[in-house]
This record gives sequence, structure tokens and C-alpha cells, in this order.
Amino acid sequence: MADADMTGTVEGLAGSIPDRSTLVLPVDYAGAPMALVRALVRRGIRGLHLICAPTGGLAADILIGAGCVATIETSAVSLGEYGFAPRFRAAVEAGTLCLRDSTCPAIHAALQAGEKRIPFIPLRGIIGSDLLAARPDWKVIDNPFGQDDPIVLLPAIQPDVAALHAPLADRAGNVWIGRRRELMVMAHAATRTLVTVEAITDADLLAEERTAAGTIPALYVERVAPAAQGAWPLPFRNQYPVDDQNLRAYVAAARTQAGFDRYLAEHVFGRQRAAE
Amino acid sequence: MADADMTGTVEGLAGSIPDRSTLVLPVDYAGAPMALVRALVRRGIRGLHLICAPTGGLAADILIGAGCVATIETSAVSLGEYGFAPRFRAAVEAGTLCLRDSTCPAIHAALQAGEKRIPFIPLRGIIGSDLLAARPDWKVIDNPFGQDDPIVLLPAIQPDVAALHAPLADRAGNVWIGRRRELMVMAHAATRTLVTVEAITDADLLAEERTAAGTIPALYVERVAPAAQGAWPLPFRNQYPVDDQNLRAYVAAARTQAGFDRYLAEHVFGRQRAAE
Amino acid sequence: MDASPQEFLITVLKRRIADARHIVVGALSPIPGSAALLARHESGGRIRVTIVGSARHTSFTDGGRELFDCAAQGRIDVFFLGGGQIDGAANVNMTGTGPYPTSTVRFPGAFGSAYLYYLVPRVYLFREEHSPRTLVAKVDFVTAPGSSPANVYRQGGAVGLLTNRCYMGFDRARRRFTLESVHPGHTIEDVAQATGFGFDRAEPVMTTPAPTMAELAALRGPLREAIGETYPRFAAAALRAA
Amino acid sequence: MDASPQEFLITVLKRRIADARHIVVGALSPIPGSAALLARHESGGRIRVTIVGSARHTSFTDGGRELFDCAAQGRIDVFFLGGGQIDGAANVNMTGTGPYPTSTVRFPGAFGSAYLYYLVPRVYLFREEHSPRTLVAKVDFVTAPGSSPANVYRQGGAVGLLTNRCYMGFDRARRRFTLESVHPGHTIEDVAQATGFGFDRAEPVMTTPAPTMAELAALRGPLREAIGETYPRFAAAALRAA
Repeated sequence: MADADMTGTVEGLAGSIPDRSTLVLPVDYAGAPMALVRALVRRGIRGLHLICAPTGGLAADILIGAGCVATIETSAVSLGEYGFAPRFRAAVEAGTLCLRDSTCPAIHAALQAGEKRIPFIPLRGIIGSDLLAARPDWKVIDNPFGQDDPIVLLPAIQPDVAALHAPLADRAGNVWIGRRRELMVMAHAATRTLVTVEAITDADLLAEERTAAGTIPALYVERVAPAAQGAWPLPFRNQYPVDDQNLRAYVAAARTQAGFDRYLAEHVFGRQRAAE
Repeated sequence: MADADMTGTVEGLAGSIPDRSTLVLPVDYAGAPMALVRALVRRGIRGLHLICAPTGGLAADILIGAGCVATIETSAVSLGEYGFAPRFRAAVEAGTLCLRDSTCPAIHAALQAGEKRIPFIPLRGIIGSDLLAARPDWKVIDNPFGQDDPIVLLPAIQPDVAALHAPLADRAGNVWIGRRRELMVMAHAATRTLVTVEAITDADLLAEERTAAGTIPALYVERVAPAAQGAWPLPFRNQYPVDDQNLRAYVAAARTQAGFDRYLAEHVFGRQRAAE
Repeated sequence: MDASPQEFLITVLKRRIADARHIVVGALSPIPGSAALLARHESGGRIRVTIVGSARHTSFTDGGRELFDCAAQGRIDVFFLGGGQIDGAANVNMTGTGPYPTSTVRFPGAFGSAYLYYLVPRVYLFREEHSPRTLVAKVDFVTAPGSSPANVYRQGGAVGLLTNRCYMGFDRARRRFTLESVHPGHTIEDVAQATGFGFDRAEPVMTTPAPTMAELAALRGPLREAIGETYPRFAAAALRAA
Repeated sequence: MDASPQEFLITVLKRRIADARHIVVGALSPIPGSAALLARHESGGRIRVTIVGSARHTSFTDGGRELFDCAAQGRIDVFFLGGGQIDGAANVNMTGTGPYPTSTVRFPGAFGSAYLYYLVPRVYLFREEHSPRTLVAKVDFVTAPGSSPANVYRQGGAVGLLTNRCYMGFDRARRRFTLESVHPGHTIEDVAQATGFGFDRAEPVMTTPAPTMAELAALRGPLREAIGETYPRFAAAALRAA
């Protein structure tokens, strides 16, 4: 609704995501909604089908470690320069996580299919990879426009919820993302889109062509919550750098479940009465 | 090449498009490169396979009237408030134009398939339309992910050349298009992209996130030519309105081939030594 | 106040769509476009209106494909379709008369009809000229079919047809139109004579209500500029002085 | 000047790619990334370099998918792949050791490998650790295959493998590596012992040339900041003082 104020709170957003939702999150460097992820852990969400668009990082590792995730569909989970994702690795090796291993372009293409609400999309590559055997939901057909030309068909990904962190939104719910167009595909593909932002402006982001060109229209956005430093401890665009000390502490602590739980107590539950 | 000056002339661009090319043009209101179209008529290009993304207007009608087009693939050709496209209509009714009638989303989707270099893409709708019989290159298959669920497969469109008019480019060949993202799909899908612009800036359009978000990177752009009023007599964004007098003159003249030829003599060949 | 014929049709359409959340109007549709803008105006901005080709009346930022993806996502409630020929099964011909491809009279083409007609829940057919030439027994070319077999994916289609003579509702299951109201100055017999296909009659067939003073005041006042931005020639010709 | 091990590998890779038009570097690849930036620097900006995840070193404006579409379009010449295991047929395992899915050791995952390995003409395999643990007879999981049957669409693949001991070329038709050069301080026998797969030997096997003063000066001077922007921890640790 063009008139209504579309803003809410991070806790409100977290509360609106039911258990067992299919939730798509962007790659850490594209705008992972870390404040919302912490709120989801605090709310004790369970049984998520987590889709990483296209790779997971700290957000995925924390949700996995906190027991929120039943299934993960991703092309990788990694903490980048900080190494392997310890809780992901432990959960896979323990067999407690349902894995849908993918590859980056397959997740992008399947989200585009979700955006178009077409049931599937073909993609080159993949054939000969053991991923194919690990993904019985992917099919290989002979290209109907070619001859003896096998090609993979991917079923569309149409998440229940897309959640993302962005620099700026306006009160109508338009969200500025700049060049991070994967966020727009996520919003188009998902049934509901929930957004945290560094700041909210009284201006209309669609009024001027330059900002409109990098904006997800409110049409796709259910609610926007202000969350200053909402990507912390990750870096966010050119606005703030990584909190190196926190990331090192995470990597050291999360080697064990007990250490991870201590990290949660301090940095997730401990923040409930503070900034978030 | 990041260093080289990517700018050229409109006549140079026109000269670089061979006869019988597959040429994709945007819809009139998205940035039809009218100055380049006139240069193509002057150069006497022949045998074009013209793809309208997704509909044709004055640009297509002039190219058809001037005998430049062998085949047209479009969801419609129309002059909008000025009525039917007279030369298109005459050519169809005379049987001198090879028609590949389509529908807007099919052209958009097939260009997306071209952008991804996937051989085909499925699309809903269409089944039960006589368009299907008119397009033997479209196939209907049973959705491999459904049951008794027929769906159309469209072959990818991968044009030889995309030509478009934009407000601004920089010297490296980055082209600002704002929200007109169909221009970016065209550039990605085509082998070569040729651009005319209202103005060329010495700034770097990719340097700032706000302009970068609406910019086709030089990576996809072969050459850029300055063409002030390059969409004339069409309106162009908020920069200039339609030349109503010229459009009315066109519609009146182009009812007959002789009248159309007089329009060409005055407004296409007559402009060769003038502004263009 | 005396309404122009276009003002009359604008208000008839507007009343049909006043409950929508998102109305999309194709290119070259000034009367549906004006109806959508009037509905939005009366809703206090609650209704979202997207006009193809307009930089101002659009929510879209992802290029030409977004309208179609958005429809597939179920985020568009109402769309309008015209057509050179419309038949009694709500089949629409936007391609041409006579044998394809060298039509006797070639129309512009399908635009998005062969897709949106399947995907937008409520499509209003709109054709000012109500004659045996436009409303035919069977269209020469089915650009977009009025109905589909049960196994064909379809979440939308025609709900009605507005002409300069009447409004007919369309029953997708029965594949038939029902005359619901006749515009002032026309009769049921008028309509039957001018229609190339058979149709049912509501009981009773109403007289289409004329525009209210408030509707006309809004059209001629605050909406004149918004309509004129998108349809300059139409606004000048069709909207009377305030 | 004494090069650090990383500086050495950067310059070896750089010489292989100095003729490219567009080099793309995936996430977590500081040595290939630095090699690409050095090649670009030496080309006077002619070579285009795209580093995944960098806002500065990118030509892309269409989101995460653009890299993959761009590769399919043939607009990317060079890419780099690592992997927990690489075998003698250039199969790459980025998924995990032991039985899938509950791997003995789980690696991060495929990233874009199961696609880019097919579509980028020149893929350089790069793995610093050269041991029977990383270079194996047969990978436990083929994340991306080193070759494909003739009927599988494939326009790219491995051209070579760089480790901290040597550079091997890969012959896609014969599906075998050939040892081309051994880094200073290592021997052919060293390499053979540390490699879990059989390979051919060039005649002669060369000693890999060390970095030149000019290369090191560029890395430690003008490129330190550019590398540090993308790989801050790497730049601090791997590049010696100018």
C-alpha cells in the first residue's frame, strides 16, 4: 500500500518467519542480515530450509550451530579469509544436516526461474559432476533443440521468505541495493521479502531515475526494519569494515559446540537488551 | 580495453553492421536509436533479421519501408497514439516480409536465454494461441517436473548486434541506462552492442555505486557514438518530447510507398549533410 | 454535468476495479489507463497502478520483463485487453483478419496478450467499437484464447467486456458472455443486432449508471495532468473542461 | 631481492595469463587475485580483472549471476580453481573426503566450479599444498570433472596446475598432466614422491624462473594497496616490505 508506513522492528521481522520456512539469504558480502539472524536465533526458530544465494558464510554457520536449520541448499559454506565454516562442517560430518549441494550458477538460475514462476530452467555444465547424483531433483534431458546434447534442468527455487540487509529504504518500503541485483532476484522469487537497513529516508527512492535504477520496489517488500550496523560483525559495503576481533573469536570458539554456545550467549543473547 | 577511447560516429556504427545481420532494437520509448536507424537506411543495409524487444514502432516501420528488413520477430508493430505502423502493415499484407510473430514475454525470456547462453527457456501461456502454429521453432513439451502439464519451450535469441540509444556514456564505453534494464539484457545477449548517446562524460560511470547500478559495463559495448537528439522524432525520457508535427507527417506520408519515400528524402537522406 | 463518451467508459471501468491492489495497463490504452488512475485517486493512493511505457506510473525497476514476471508471481490483479476481433468465447484476435500470415487487415500484433490473459486473474476486455466487425462469431486468428483445457496452466482470464454499447460479464466455465448492463441511449436489441456472437441476458439487464459529479470533477481536475502526461492527445480530446 | 613463497607463485601464475583480455578470480583466491592484478598493472590497464566479491575490481552491474552468464557468453578467458583434492585426470573435489554426504572431512563446497570449469577456456588449477593428500589418484567426489564426453557441451577446462613445488600442463585430449617446470629448491623426484597420480615429464623439465626485480617492485609498491583492499590479511602476511 503506497500510503502505509512499511517500517517495523528486527524482532518483529524475526517473529513473522514461521518454523520450517524456506528462507533465502544473500552471500555474506552482498548484505547478510546478521541482526535479523541473531533475532531468529533468539526466537528459537527451528526446521528452516535455508537457501544460500549462492553461498553461505557466517549467517548460515550461526543458524546451523544454533540448531535452526534442517536443510541447507548452497553452493558452499565458508568464512572466506577466516577459513572453513566450523558449525556447518561439524553438522555435515555428524550427519545432522540435510544437504542439497549445488553450484553458484544453478542457484542463481533456479532463483531466476522462481522469479519468472517457470517450473524449471536449463543450465550448461554440471554433467559429469557427482553433484548430479546428489541432486535427484535435477534432471538431465536431451536438448529438444539440439541433437545428442544432454542438458541439466533445474527446478525453480521459490522461497517462502527472502531476508536481506541493505543500506537504505524509504518509508513506503522501497529498498536501495545498488549493484547487488541478486537481492532483487531473491525478492522477486520469494513470496515474502523482509529487509533490514542501515537507515530509512523520508525521500522517495523511486522519484529519481538514478536511485530508482538500484531499488527494489515496495511492491515486493513486506516490511523494513532499521538496523544500524545490521551486518555486524561482517563488513558492509563501504560503510564499515569487518570486526576482525569478533570473527577471530567466532572461529576459535565455534570449533566446538560448547564454544559456539558461549559465543551465542555473549554476542547473540547478550545483545538482546543492548543495541538490538 | 580499459584505456582505449571507445567513441565513434553514427555513420561509423551503421557501416559496421553487415547486411543480413540479426539486429535487436528496443521498444520506441526505451531508447530507439533513430539517428542510427536513419544512417542504416542511408547506407542501404539489406536483409536484416530485425528483432523488436519486445515491440516495434517508428524505427521498425522506417527500416521496413526502406527495404532493409527481410524478417521481423516482434510481438507487435505500432506507432502508439499515432496508430498502426503503415509500412509494416503494407509489407505484411503484401507478403513481402517474413514474419515471426511473438508475444512480449516470449521475446524477453528468449533474450534472457540468450544472455545465459542456454539453448531454450520455458514460458507459461501461449498454448491455445494460433501463434504456436505460426512459430514452428517453438516446442511444447510435457513439464518434466509435473504431470500432464504442457509447457512451451522458446529457443534462445542471440542477436548479432544490439543497437540502442542512451542518455550518457563515458569514454571507456560504460553506458548509463537507468531503469531500462531490457537494454542490458539486449547487450548481454548480443554478440556486439552499438550505442548512440545524448552525451559523453569524462567521469567513470562505474566509479560511484548510484550510477553504476544503472550502467551497462564497457565489457559488453563495442562502440559508442554521440548523437544529440538521437531518438528524434521520438520522445526521449524526460529530455525531449515527441516531435508531434513530424510524427503526424510520417503517418500521413507513409500510407503509400511514394509518400514514405518523400519522407525519407526529406528527413533521412536530407539530414545527411545536416545534424547527423 | 454532461460526460464525454470516453469519460463515461472510464467511470464504468473504474467501478469494476476499485477493489484491486495492483492494476496494470498496457500501451495504447487511454481509457483503461484513466480508469486505473481514477481508481487509485479515489483509493487515496492505496491502489498501485502500473502503465506500460510510463516512467511516472510504474513500480518497476527491472526492465520490460518485470511486468510479465510480476504477473506470473500473482502480484497483478487486473489487466485490460483490446483486440481487432473478440468472439463469443472471449477469444481475442490482435494479429489480423483473413488468412495468416498475409492478413487482409493486419493488426499491430499480440503484445503481451498470449501470456497475460493466462496469468492475470481479472482481465477486462475493452473495445469501444461494438459492431459485427469487432464482435464476431469466431475470430480469424486466436491471438489469445478465452479459455483453456483443464491441464493447461492458467490462473486468469476474462471477467467481462466493455464496449460503447454495454457491459457483458464472461463465465469462463461456460465460455459465454452475459449482457449485464446497457449504456444510456442503447437497447438490448441494439446490442444484439450489433453483436456477431450469441450471448445470455441477465435478469434484469440494467442501465449502466452514468458518471457521478464527483467522478467527473476528479477526472477533469486533479487527474487531467496525470492522464495527460501518459496520453497527451487523449486527455486533450476526451476530457471536458472542469 | 628475496621473494616470499606467495610472491613467487604470484609471478609464475601472472606470466601464464599476461595475454588474457578478461581474467576472473573467485572468492578466497589471494594468489590468483594478486597475479591477475599484477598482469593488469603490467598491461597498462588493458587486461580486465574481475574479483568475485570486490566492489572495486569488477565490471559487473547485474548481480551474482552476471559472472556465470558472462562466462557462457565467452567473455571470460581465464579462471582459477582450487580444491581439496585434485587427481591425475584434473578432476576437482571441493566437496569432501570419504563417503558423501557425511564426509570424513567436509570442504566448503562447489562454488561455481561445476559450471565455470566447462565454460571458461583456460582454467588454472592452483593448490599450494603439493602432497599425496591433495594430489590424489582419484578424487573421492568429482565436484567438477577434468574432461567430458564429446557430446557434452564444454568450451573450457584445465590448462595447467600450479603448486608450491611445480607447474604441470594438462592435456585435455589425453587427460594427463605433464610436469613442465620445478620450482627452485625442489626436484623431479621430490615432485613424483609428493604426487598421488602418475604424470608425464616434459623434455626437458625446466626450473621455474624466479620473480624479477621489476615484478617484485610492482607487487610491493603500487599493487600492495590494491591487493590489500581485497585480501587484507594476505597482503600483510605475504608481501614483503618494498
